[in-house]
This record gives sequence, structure tokens and C-alpha cells, in this order.
Amino acid sequence: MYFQRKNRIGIILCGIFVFSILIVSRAWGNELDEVIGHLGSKKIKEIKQAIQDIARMDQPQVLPTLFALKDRHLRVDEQGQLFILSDDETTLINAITKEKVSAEDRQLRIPRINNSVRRLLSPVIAQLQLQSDDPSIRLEAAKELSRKGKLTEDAVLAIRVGIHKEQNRKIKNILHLALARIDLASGDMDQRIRAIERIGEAGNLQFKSVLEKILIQNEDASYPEPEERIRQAAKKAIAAINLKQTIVTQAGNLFYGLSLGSVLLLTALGLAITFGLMGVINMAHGEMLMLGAYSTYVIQNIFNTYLPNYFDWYPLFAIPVAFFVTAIVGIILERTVIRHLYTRPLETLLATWGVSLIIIQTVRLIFGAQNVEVANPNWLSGGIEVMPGLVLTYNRIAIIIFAVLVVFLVWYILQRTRLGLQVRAVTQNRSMAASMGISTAKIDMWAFGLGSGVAGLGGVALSQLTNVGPELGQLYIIDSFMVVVLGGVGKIIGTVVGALGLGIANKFLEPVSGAVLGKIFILIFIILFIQKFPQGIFSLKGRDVEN
Amino acid sequence: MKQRIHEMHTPKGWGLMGLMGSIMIIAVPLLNILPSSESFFYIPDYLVTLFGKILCYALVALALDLVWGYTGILSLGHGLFFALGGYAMGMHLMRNIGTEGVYKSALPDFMVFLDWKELPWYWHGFDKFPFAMLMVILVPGVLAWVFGFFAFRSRIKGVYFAIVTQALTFAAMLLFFRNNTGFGGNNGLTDFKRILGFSLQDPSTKLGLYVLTGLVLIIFYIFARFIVTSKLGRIIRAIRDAENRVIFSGYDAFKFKLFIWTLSAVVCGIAGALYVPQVGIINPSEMQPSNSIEIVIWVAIGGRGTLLGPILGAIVVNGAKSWFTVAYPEFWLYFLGGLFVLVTVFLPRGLIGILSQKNKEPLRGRT
Amino acid sequence: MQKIYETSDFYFVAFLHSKGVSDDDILEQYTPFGHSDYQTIVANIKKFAAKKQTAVISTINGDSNVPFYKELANQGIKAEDIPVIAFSVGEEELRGVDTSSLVGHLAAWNYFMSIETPENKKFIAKWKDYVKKHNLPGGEKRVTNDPMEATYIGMHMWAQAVEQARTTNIDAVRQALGHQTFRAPSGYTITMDAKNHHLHKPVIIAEIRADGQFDIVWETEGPIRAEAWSPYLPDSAKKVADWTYPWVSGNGTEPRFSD
Amino acid sequence: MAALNYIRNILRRDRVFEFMIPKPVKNPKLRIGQGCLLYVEGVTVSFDGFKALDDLNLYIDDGELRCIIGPNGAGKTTLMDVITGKTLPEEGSVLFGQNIDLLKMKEQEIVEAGIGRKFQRPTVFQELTVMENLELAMHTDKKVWHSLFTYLSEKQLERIEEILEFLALQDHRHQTAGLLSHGQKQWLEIGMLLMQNPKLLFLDEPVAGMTPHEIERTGELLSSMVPEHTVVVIDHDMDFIRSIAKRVTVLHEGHVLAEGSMKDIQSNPQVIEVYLGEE
Repeated sequence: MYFQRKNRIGIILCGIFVFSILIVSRAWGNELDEVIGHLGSKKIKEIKQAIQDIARMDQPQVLPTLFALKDRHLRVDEQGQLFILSDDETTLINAITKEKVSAEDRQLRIPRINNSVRRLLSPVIAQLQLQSDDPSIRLEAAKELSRKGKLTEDAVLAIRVGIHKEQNRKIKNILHLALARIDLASGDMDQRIRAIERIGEAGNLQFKSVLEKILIQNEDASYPEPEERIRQAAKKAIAAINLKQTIVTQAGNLFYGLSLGSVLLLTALGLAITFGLMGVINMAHGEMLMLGAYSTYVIQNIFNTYLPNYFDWYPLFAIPVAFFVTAIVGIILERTVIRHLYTRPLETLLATWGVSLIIIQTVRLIFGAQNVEVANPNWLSGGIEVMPGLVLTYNRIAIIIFAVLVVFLVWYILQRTRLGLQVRAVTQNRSMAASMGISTAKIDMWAFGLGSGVAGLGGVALSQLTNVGPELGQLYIIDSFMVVVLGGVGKIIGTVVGALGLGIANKFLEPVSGAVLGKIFILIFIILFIQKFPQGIFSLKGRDVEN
Repeated sequence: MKQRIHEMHTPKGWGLMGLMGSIMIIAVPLLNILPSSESFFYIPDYLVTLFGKILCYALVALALDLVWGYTGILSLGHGLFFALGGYAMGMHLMRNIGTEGVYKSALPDFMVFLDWKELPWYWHGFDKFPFAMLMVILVPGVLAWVFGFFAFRSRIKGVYFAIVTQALTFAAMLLFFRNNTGFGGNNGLTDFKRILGFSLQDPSTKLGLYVLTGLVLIIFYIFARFIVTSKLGRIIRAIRDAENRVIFSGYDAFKFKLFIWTLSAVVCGIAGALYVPQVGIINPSEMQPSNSIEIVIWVAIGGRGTLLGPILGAIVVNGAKSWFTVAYPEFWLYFLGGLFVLVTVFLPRGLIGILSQKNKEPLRGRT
Repeated sequence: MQKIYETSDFYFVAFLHSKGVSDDDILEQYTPFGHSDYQTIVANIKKFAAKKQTAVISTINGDSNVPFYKELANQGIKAEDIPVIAFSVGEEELRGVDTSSLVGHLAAWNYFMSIETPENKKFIAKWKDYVKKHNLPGGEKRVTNDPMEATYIGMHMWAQAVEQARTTNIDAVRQALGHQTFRAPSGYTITMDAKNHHLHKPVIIAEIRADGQFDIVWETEGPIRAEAWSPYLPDSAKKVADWTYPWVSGNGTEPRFSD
Repeated sequence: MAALNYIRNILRRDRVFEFMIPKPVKNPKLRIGQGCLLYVEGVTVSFDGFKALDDLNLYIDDGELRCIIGPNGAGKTTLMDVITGKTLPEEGSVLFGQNIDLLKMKEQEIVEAGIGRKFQRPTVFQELTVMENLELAMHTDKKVWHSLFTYLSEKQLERIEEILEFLALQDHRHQTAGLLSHGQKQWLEIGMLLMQNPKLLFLDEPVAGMTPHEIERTGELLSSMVPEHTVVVIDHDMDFIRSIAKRVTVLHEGHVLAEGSMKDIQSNPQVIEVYLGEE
């Protein structure tokens, strides 16, 4: 075995890659099939051994079988033959002979794997993927390998081969980084220093402890690492990692803050219209969010049943549906309850609280008291690693963009349309507007519908982040009011600044004080802030303020 | 003096009040003690406890009516003062368990559980009943005074005030949820054994607490009636209607508001202190914003600015809750929500308004 | 191995200390109730895990689990890198989550719906019938879980005890309850401890599957005798729980009414 | 400079940290010299850069009936806000008599010192009876505790009756104020001011919305109040002003444009241009 590997290195160094692979695969043909067969073993130990053997043989054609094992699509019949179940779960493909068979009438067993198998499996898959023709697959594989703390000899070998073959600089660098830990221990001084420099450049936190070991002092103040140059390089690299991590942390906080702020903004924007502009203290606002989220849930189910191929696009369809559903509920609420209360604004608080209880109970009776599942579509799952240690998740990014769009929509409607003009006129001087021929009742209705509809949009966003249940709205109602009051009633820009400010402040505070105290501090800050600026950040000034 | 008594109630009103008061604190206990448990008139022990609990709520509603119904200050945080009074009492009861707790330690059980070695400084003194009672009054009182001082000084009014009080109780709830705050965290304080040497499991102690609650309610009702029929009562109503005019009539409206606000908080604290030994537990969920809104509901449904209305509201709503949540649990929220919408929209003077002529007049100037 | 706590439990930390884990290797994170923004916490977990092999012990309860798991998945934390073990997550909790990216995270409980025993098949079938008959929300997707199984066992044992005692008198039933056995859906015969009235149950650790069900990865060999008090804590070890007739004691150092 | 502004802000009376301001002497005795009751000097107030009052000077003599007129936005209401303590000017001084600095006092202290104010919109306590309205306005101890235990004395009742008669509201004494007619509300408010026994009275548009008959009656009422009280009337209604005015001050863009008898004012070309000319 040892001979063969050494032989292979020799061949590789000669650069005759294709040829070598051909030879090797031919040489291992039967043995490989046998190893693959062990993947279906009943014993986890044997499965692990098989994976290790596969890593040694380095044959990418095993990949589909490995994926099937990982995703529980691998099946074993009584004879121990392996089959790969297709995605639609109708057909089986023999893992070795590749022939198709029907999924019916077979007693099949799923090989059991656990985390220790997966830990073994992922780097092997990555190792095999390094031979892929698709650069993006190679990139992901390289990243996966560079993340692993310990690499097997086979993986190291595969990486060295990969580096040699690789044309793409980016992938090459990542592969070098993956090897850096190994190179650190190499005998070649230059190689070691290069490895340290690479680690420093990459700035990954996981290498910090490795570098710190180099700098450990013995009790007699001497260093186990005798080379001054290495130590200097390590120091520099650690400083670089620290700097990068500080940037990552702060950039992370900023992003998290923006994202939390956007969520707050989306939940509060509808309230900024119904409460801020119209003066209705709408305690059922949270339930509008909840209805928006449930609308998303219903649309998701419809797509799942009737349009499974377009499932990924259900949120886009849910946006207008949620808007109209909640807008209609809002309009009904306005026409039946709120219009009686415009002269008694504080009492809208009481009546809408009653309405919120009724909505919650109705949703409970229809959908049940438990949470319902709203799945992220593929394009909203996962995230992009912009820096090592900082993942921007797609759903958060989408929500930030969505918040911008919704703010723009609200701004446009209020400032650039006739309806908006009339809404502003009615909210500023009801009797004057009425005497100018504006139907205040209609404007109230549309404005409340708009506010509720925007709350529904907030609900769509929330459904992608958190659980959807009847009590969803209750969690956000207090925060929403805080944002609007902080920003200053009657100003959409105040709500925007208030929401983003609170979100960012919260996220910079959270790592320092913890989530619980952070929240308490924010609440106390708001209480104090309102003492000092009773009208919020963007207050109306002048002599009408008191009224 | 005679004239003042007359101003507070007509003779008929005093008579009616006396009747209701005696039903509350004489008839109920007698029906609990005298008839056999099979008798139709027998009031079982669990009902006495339930009544006692509802009377505590009535006391809170009465306190809120002073600030909201009469002074026009809507508080969405009165549950906080109630809970603080309850916690002060709970701390006393907790210390009174002595070494009979689960862990046989001199420390309260939850501290042993959290591996605390000694009593935090703010728990000292609570083993003494008079000190604990002082704290029942001082803790909610001082908090309300400080909060009111800044809020009223900055002329925070209406919705803003309501929302800030809501933030206050929410922040306090989060604080009390933490184990490290030292009040038993999520579980709060419970497993009480005795008060002033009387076992809390004993039905006679519960009856005694019920009668005490009834007495406190009657006394405070008379006191509140005295306040609202005094010149101060007229001033706070004037503040509700036109605060600027009050100021330009030479009154420091700020001080009047602060007085009535602090008084109201103290009464809530006392109600909480009476509540805790009867129900046997106090935990942060009492500080939930929705609890405070429920207090507002009692007052509004009963009829604010009437003193009697809020008491009625607390009894009706909580009575209905006890019945509904057993008989038709899924319709309780419909009932409460619907009642609330209907009362706010069509009966702004509440249930009591149906009984009095005044409901026919439009409600003016109130927010 | 290092551990991270989501909401703290004093006992865990004490247990870890007793196993020689230093405070440096423990990161505790608390959240307010109903918390839904786990960005910072998940980022902290990642940062912590960059240094050493890390496992997360989550005592998050109820609704907050969904946003937590979503954030974990979206920030790319895989079970094989940083496994999360939860004590109050079961089939019902996962009903609101897309579990495909949570595969491999762990849960510890006494029962899982995926247990393959005839008793469990019967139990699930009964539940499905009930759901259908009462037209419960969720319909076909409804699952069974540990608390349901516990209630099922409890009701049956109580009924057995009542039959044996021939009365519903509390003390008589309580006395009859000790020693009751019942063939539980988990496939084990569950016994109520005659002395402390706790149930002897199996402990099962299972991995989350992509379909929201659990794969059992480890289980005790048969039911574990229930201890009323922790033998590891000196204060607790002294205590007695003894409900054997005529004693009545749930939380004392000696049985009450022993004569 | 920014820091200085911040500190100045903190020290402002209408802000939170009031306890940092030195307290004025409580209830100083009013000293009037040279017949002048109120000195307003160099007062400037601005809202968001707009100067509502711009270096305004105004002097009111003891016992006179002064009318202040001016187009919308001239700063009339702001001027009253400054004098009665509702708004704090950036610059300037306001002295009541020779010794009372109004800028250092709270609204209710200013009232106590003897300055009454009627708002533009009638603000009476809608849900209290006419008598209760007058009772609350009465010049007496206005502390919290005192209010809780006090009764109306015979003498105070007499005073209330006297005012009721003066206002011709005897028949309405037990009616809630909200049910009064608009004119009656205005009178009730004037009556409430009189109950305070003020030295100086500010009336913002006292005849707005009144019938001609009511206007006439109000004019008589006001005229009968001087010289016991010093009365300042702010109004638009030129006929009404003409009927009562002895001295008139014209405000324009935050400062005094002209001052003199009604005749002088009517012939002042500047005034005609900015104000009367519009009519």
C-alpha cells in the first residue's frame, strides 16, 4: 500500500495526472466496489472504515453514493446491494452497476449514520470534489477543507495535488491555507514563515491558538520555538488576526443591528401610519403582523400543493396577498370599531386590545394554538461568508432590502400621491380638510387600510425569521410602539431613524451586557429619552405642539 | 364634617354601601362557616380564596380609577406596583418559612438552588413583619414617586405616558425574570408556610385574609370617595379636563398629579401584599404588560370616574373569567374581547353608566 | 469538550466543574423570554467554537427554538462541527421548523415518535384517528411526542390504580400507584417506583432527521431507576422521598406520618 | 460653543433638570414704581429658526386697559406665553413691577404673583359646575394637602356669588360648564380670572365667536374692571378694540410696530400698510 502511494506521488510529480488516475482506478476497480459495498454496513465502525478507504483511493465517481449516504438516500437490500434513491423517491439506481430499478417491492434498509460519520464524511466529499471540473464546487470543497482542524494524510495529499493542478488563484490560496497548519510543522523555514503569513492574511480565528502555541514561553524565559523569525512572524500574524477579528466583530454588530433595525422598522412602520399619523393607538397592530405571517403560511401551502415547481417564489406572491388580507381586515376594523372613537384616541387602545384578543382566538381556532411551519425558500436559506467569521444570512439581507422598499413605498404613497396628500391633510386638520371637500371618512378608511397592509408586509418578513403562531404579534407590539414614540409621532423618517438606531444600539450593547440586560438598558434608555424629549427624535415644534 | 359625609354619598348611597360591605365581610364568612358542606348556601373554601383574590383586583381597579378615571392619567403599568407590593410580602413570607424549606437552609430555597451563600443585602429586614409592611408601601410608592416626578415634570401625557409606563413594567419583568436579580427568577417566590404564625394552608387563615381584604377595600373606598369629593378631587378632575387652565389658575398641577399617582401606586402595592398570601405565589408574570392592560379593562368595563364602577368591573370580569375558562375555555377571549369593544364603543361610561342617568349625556373632553 | 448554555442552569455548570471543565471553557448565554433575534448569540457560539471543539447545550424553551435553529442553519453551523443538544425539543417543537439543515443536532428524551415497536405503532394510530375524528388543525402532519406519551402512561397507571383500589379516594389511589407497571409506547415496561413515585423510564438520545423526526443514536439498556434527589449534591443527597404506606413524604429528610 | 449651548439647554426651566436652577424668593411682594406694572425688554423667541419674537420691548402701566393687535403670526400669543411662563425666551427680561423676575418662575407661581390669563379658546373645566369652576380659581392656599381638607367659608361663598352676579350666571351655578353657551364660557373664564384677584389680566381674543350683544356686554365687563385690575386685551376684532381701547400696541413680525391711541394708530402709515390696509 505504501509503495503504491509513493509511486503515485512520483507519478504526480512527473505531471502525468490523467494517466495515473486511469491506472490507479483500473488497479482498484474491484477493491473499490467492495469498499463501497461496506457503506451499507449495519455497523457504524465498518461504514467509517469504508469512508477512510474511499478517501485513500481518491475516486470521485464514488461521490453520488457518498451524497446518498449523507442525505439518507442510500438503501441496502437483503443481499447487501447498495441503491441510490432518486430525489423524487421513485427510482433506485444500483450504486455500482448504475442500473435503474423500481423502488417497489423491495425490503430496503437505510444505513444509519451519526455525527461522527458525518465528521468523517464531509472532508472526504470535499477531497473528492477537488477533482471536479466546476470551479465553484472546487472552491466550496477548498473552503470546507480549510475549515477542518485536522486533515487526514489522504486529504493532505489530495490538497497538494489540487494545488499543483489548480489554475484559479483564489482556490489555490484557500488550499494553501488549508495546508498551513501542516506546513507550520514542516522543516523548511521559508515554508513555515509563508504558512504563518498566509494564516495572518486569512485572519481566521481558529488558527490563533496554533500561533499562540509558538509564542509560549518556558519557565526559564526561553522559547520552545527557537527561531526568532518564526516568532516575529507569528506575532505579526496574531496581530493581523486580532485586527481582522475586531473588524469582523464590529462589522457583524453593524449588520446584525441593521438587520434587527429593519425588522423593527417593518414591524413599526404600519403603526407609524395608524398611530403616528392617525392617532389610533392600535393594540391590534401586532395581530396584523400575525395575520401577514399566516397569509404567508397559507400561500406557502398552496404553492406546496399546486405549484411545487415554483415553490421558491412563494414569498414574492405572499407579499401582495398579505398586504391585501391585512389591509382588508384593517378596513373592516376601522369601519366597525375605530371610526366611533376618533374623538377619544386613548380609548382606541382599549377597543383594539379587545379586537386583538378576538383575532388571536380566531386564528387559534382555525390554525391551532401551535406554531405552523413556514419554510425559507432556497434562495433565502443559508448565507454568504463575507469575511471569515462573518456570515451574512440571505434572509436577513433580503429583509434589509425589503425594509428599504417598503419604506420607499410608504414614503411615495404619503408624499407623492393624491391619497397621501389627503391623508396628511386629514390627519393635520380634520375639519379643515372636510370643509375642503375631502371625504374624511373615506380617507380614514384607506389610511388605516394602508397602515394595516404595511403591517401585513412586516408579517411576511417575520415569517421568514421566526416562528409563526397566534401569539406572534404580542411579542412585537411593545417594541413597535417604542420605535414610533422614540422616532416622534407623525414622522415616517423618525420611525426609520428610531428603528435603525434601536436595532444598532441593541446589537452593540448585547455582546457587552448580554441579551437580557441589553434589552432592559434599551427600555430604560427609551424611558429617559422620552423624559427629555417628550416628542421623540423628530418632533414637531411651534405653538401647536401642546394641542 | 357632617356636610362632608353627606357630600360623599347620599344617605341612600351610604345605606347601599353598608349593605354591600356587610354582605362582603360578614355574610360570606358566615356562609363559609355555618352551613354544612352539603347545604345550598354553603360557600366552599376555594370560593372564599377566589373572592379574596377578586377583591384584591377590585382594590387595584379602584386605585387605577383615581389616576385614570379622575385625573386622566392612563397607566399601562399598574401591574408593576401590584407585583412590587406582592414581592415585598412574598419576601417576608419567604423569610418566614425559616429552615422548613426543601433544603432546610436558613436561605430561601431558590438561593440554595443557585448556590448563594448568604442573603443579598436587599433581603435583610424582611423577616420582620413591620419592616416588610413598610416596604409594601415604600417600594411601590418610591418607585412611583421617582418615575412620576420625572414624567410629570417633563409634561409627558396621554399616550406617551401610557407607553412609557408599559415600557417600565416590561423592563421590570425582564429584570425579575433573571435568576441573578435575586427574586427567584422565572418561578418567583412560593411555598409559603405561614403569616404572623398562622398557617397559610389553614382555611381559617384564608378566611381571615379574605375579611381583611374586604375591610381594606371598604376603607380605601371611603377614603377615595373622600378624596374625589374634596376640593382636591375637583382639582384633579379639572386637570383631566384642562390642565393648562389649572396651572393658570395658580395650582401646581404637577404636585397634584404626583400625589394621586403615588397614592394609587401605594394602594396597588397593598393590594399585591394582600393577594400573595391568598394565592400562595408571586412571579414576574404579574408584571406582564397584558396584566396591566387587564386592569385598565376592569376599570373601563365597570365605568371610570365612578369608584364603584371599577370595583364592579373587576368583580364582573374576573367572575366571568373564572366561569368561562372552565365552562367554555375557547370562547373566553371572544367574550372578553367582545365585551371590551362593545363597552368602549357604545358604553363609554361602563356598566355603572347603564344604571345611572349620566350615560345619556355625551362624554366630553376626556381622552 | 466545551459547552455553551443558552439559558443557564446552575446544575449543569456544577456538573461540568465536577468533571474538571474550567470556567474559561464554558460560555453561558441568556436571552429574554420570547427572544427572536439570535444573530449575536450564534455569532458568539461560532467565535467560541473556533478555538476548541465545542458542543452547545440548549435549554431554550418553547417558541424561541425556531428562530434559534433557523439562525444556526443560516449561519452555516452544522451538527458535525458544533452539535447542539436540546432538552426540550421534540417532534412537536420541530413542527414549525424546516429541519433539513438541522440534521444531526441532538435531543434527549424518554420517547420519540420514530421508535419502532408494536406499542408505538398502536399509539400513533390511535392519535391519528383522534386527530381525524376531531378534525384538529394540522391534520395529517400531527405528531406524537414525549409529553404525550408521559400523559398516556400516567392516565393508564392511574386507571389501573383506581381499579385496584376500587375507589377514587386520593390516598387509596396514591397507595395503589406504587409498583404499577405499564407497557409504554417506547416498548419498555414502565414501573412507578414504589418508594418515590417517580417513573422508571429509558433515556434516549436522538438526532434530528430532515423530515422532522428523530434517529435514535443511543439509549439506556432498559428503564433507569428514578432518583428523587441528586446524589451529587451533598444537601440533596440527604433527602428522602418515600410514599410507601403509611408514610407520606415528598421533600423531607424523614418520612412523615410514619406511625 | 456647542457645549455651552448644551449647558444652557440643561439650565432651561422647561427642561428636566429644574432643581439645578436657583429658586426665586417665594411670594415676593410686588413693588410698583413710576406707575409701570410690566416691563418686557429685548425678548427674542424662535422656533426652528423662525423668530416669533424679535427683540421686543413692551411696557404696561398700572391700571390701564391696553389692547394689543397685529396680523396672524405677529407673535401675540407667543408674547403671552413668555409673560405667563409657558415659553422661555432665548434672550431678554420680563419684570413684573420692579422686583419680580417672571422668567425665573413657574406658571403657577406667576399666577400666584398676580397675573391671570385667558386662553384663545375658552378653557373652562367642562365637567365641573360653574360654581366649582369659580371655586377652583379662587385666590387661596393652593397646596395639595390643603386642598384635600379645605371647605368653602362663608366669605368665599359670598365672593363667588358676587362674581356670579357680575357675570349674570346666577341661574347656571349648578350647571356643568360644558353645557354653557360659547359666550357664557368666555365670561366664566373671565370670572375665573377675577376670582384669582390678579393685578394684571391677559385676555386672548375674549370676544371671538360672540354675538354682537355678547360683545357689547363683554366690553362693558372689561371696562368696569379697570383701574382695579390692569387689563391687556389681544384681539382681531377692530370694532371691539375701537369700542374699548385707550392705548393700542401693534405687533408685527415679532416686534412692536407702533403704540398710541386708537386714533394715532389708525393714521399711522406703517400700520395701515401691514395691518389695517388689509381690511
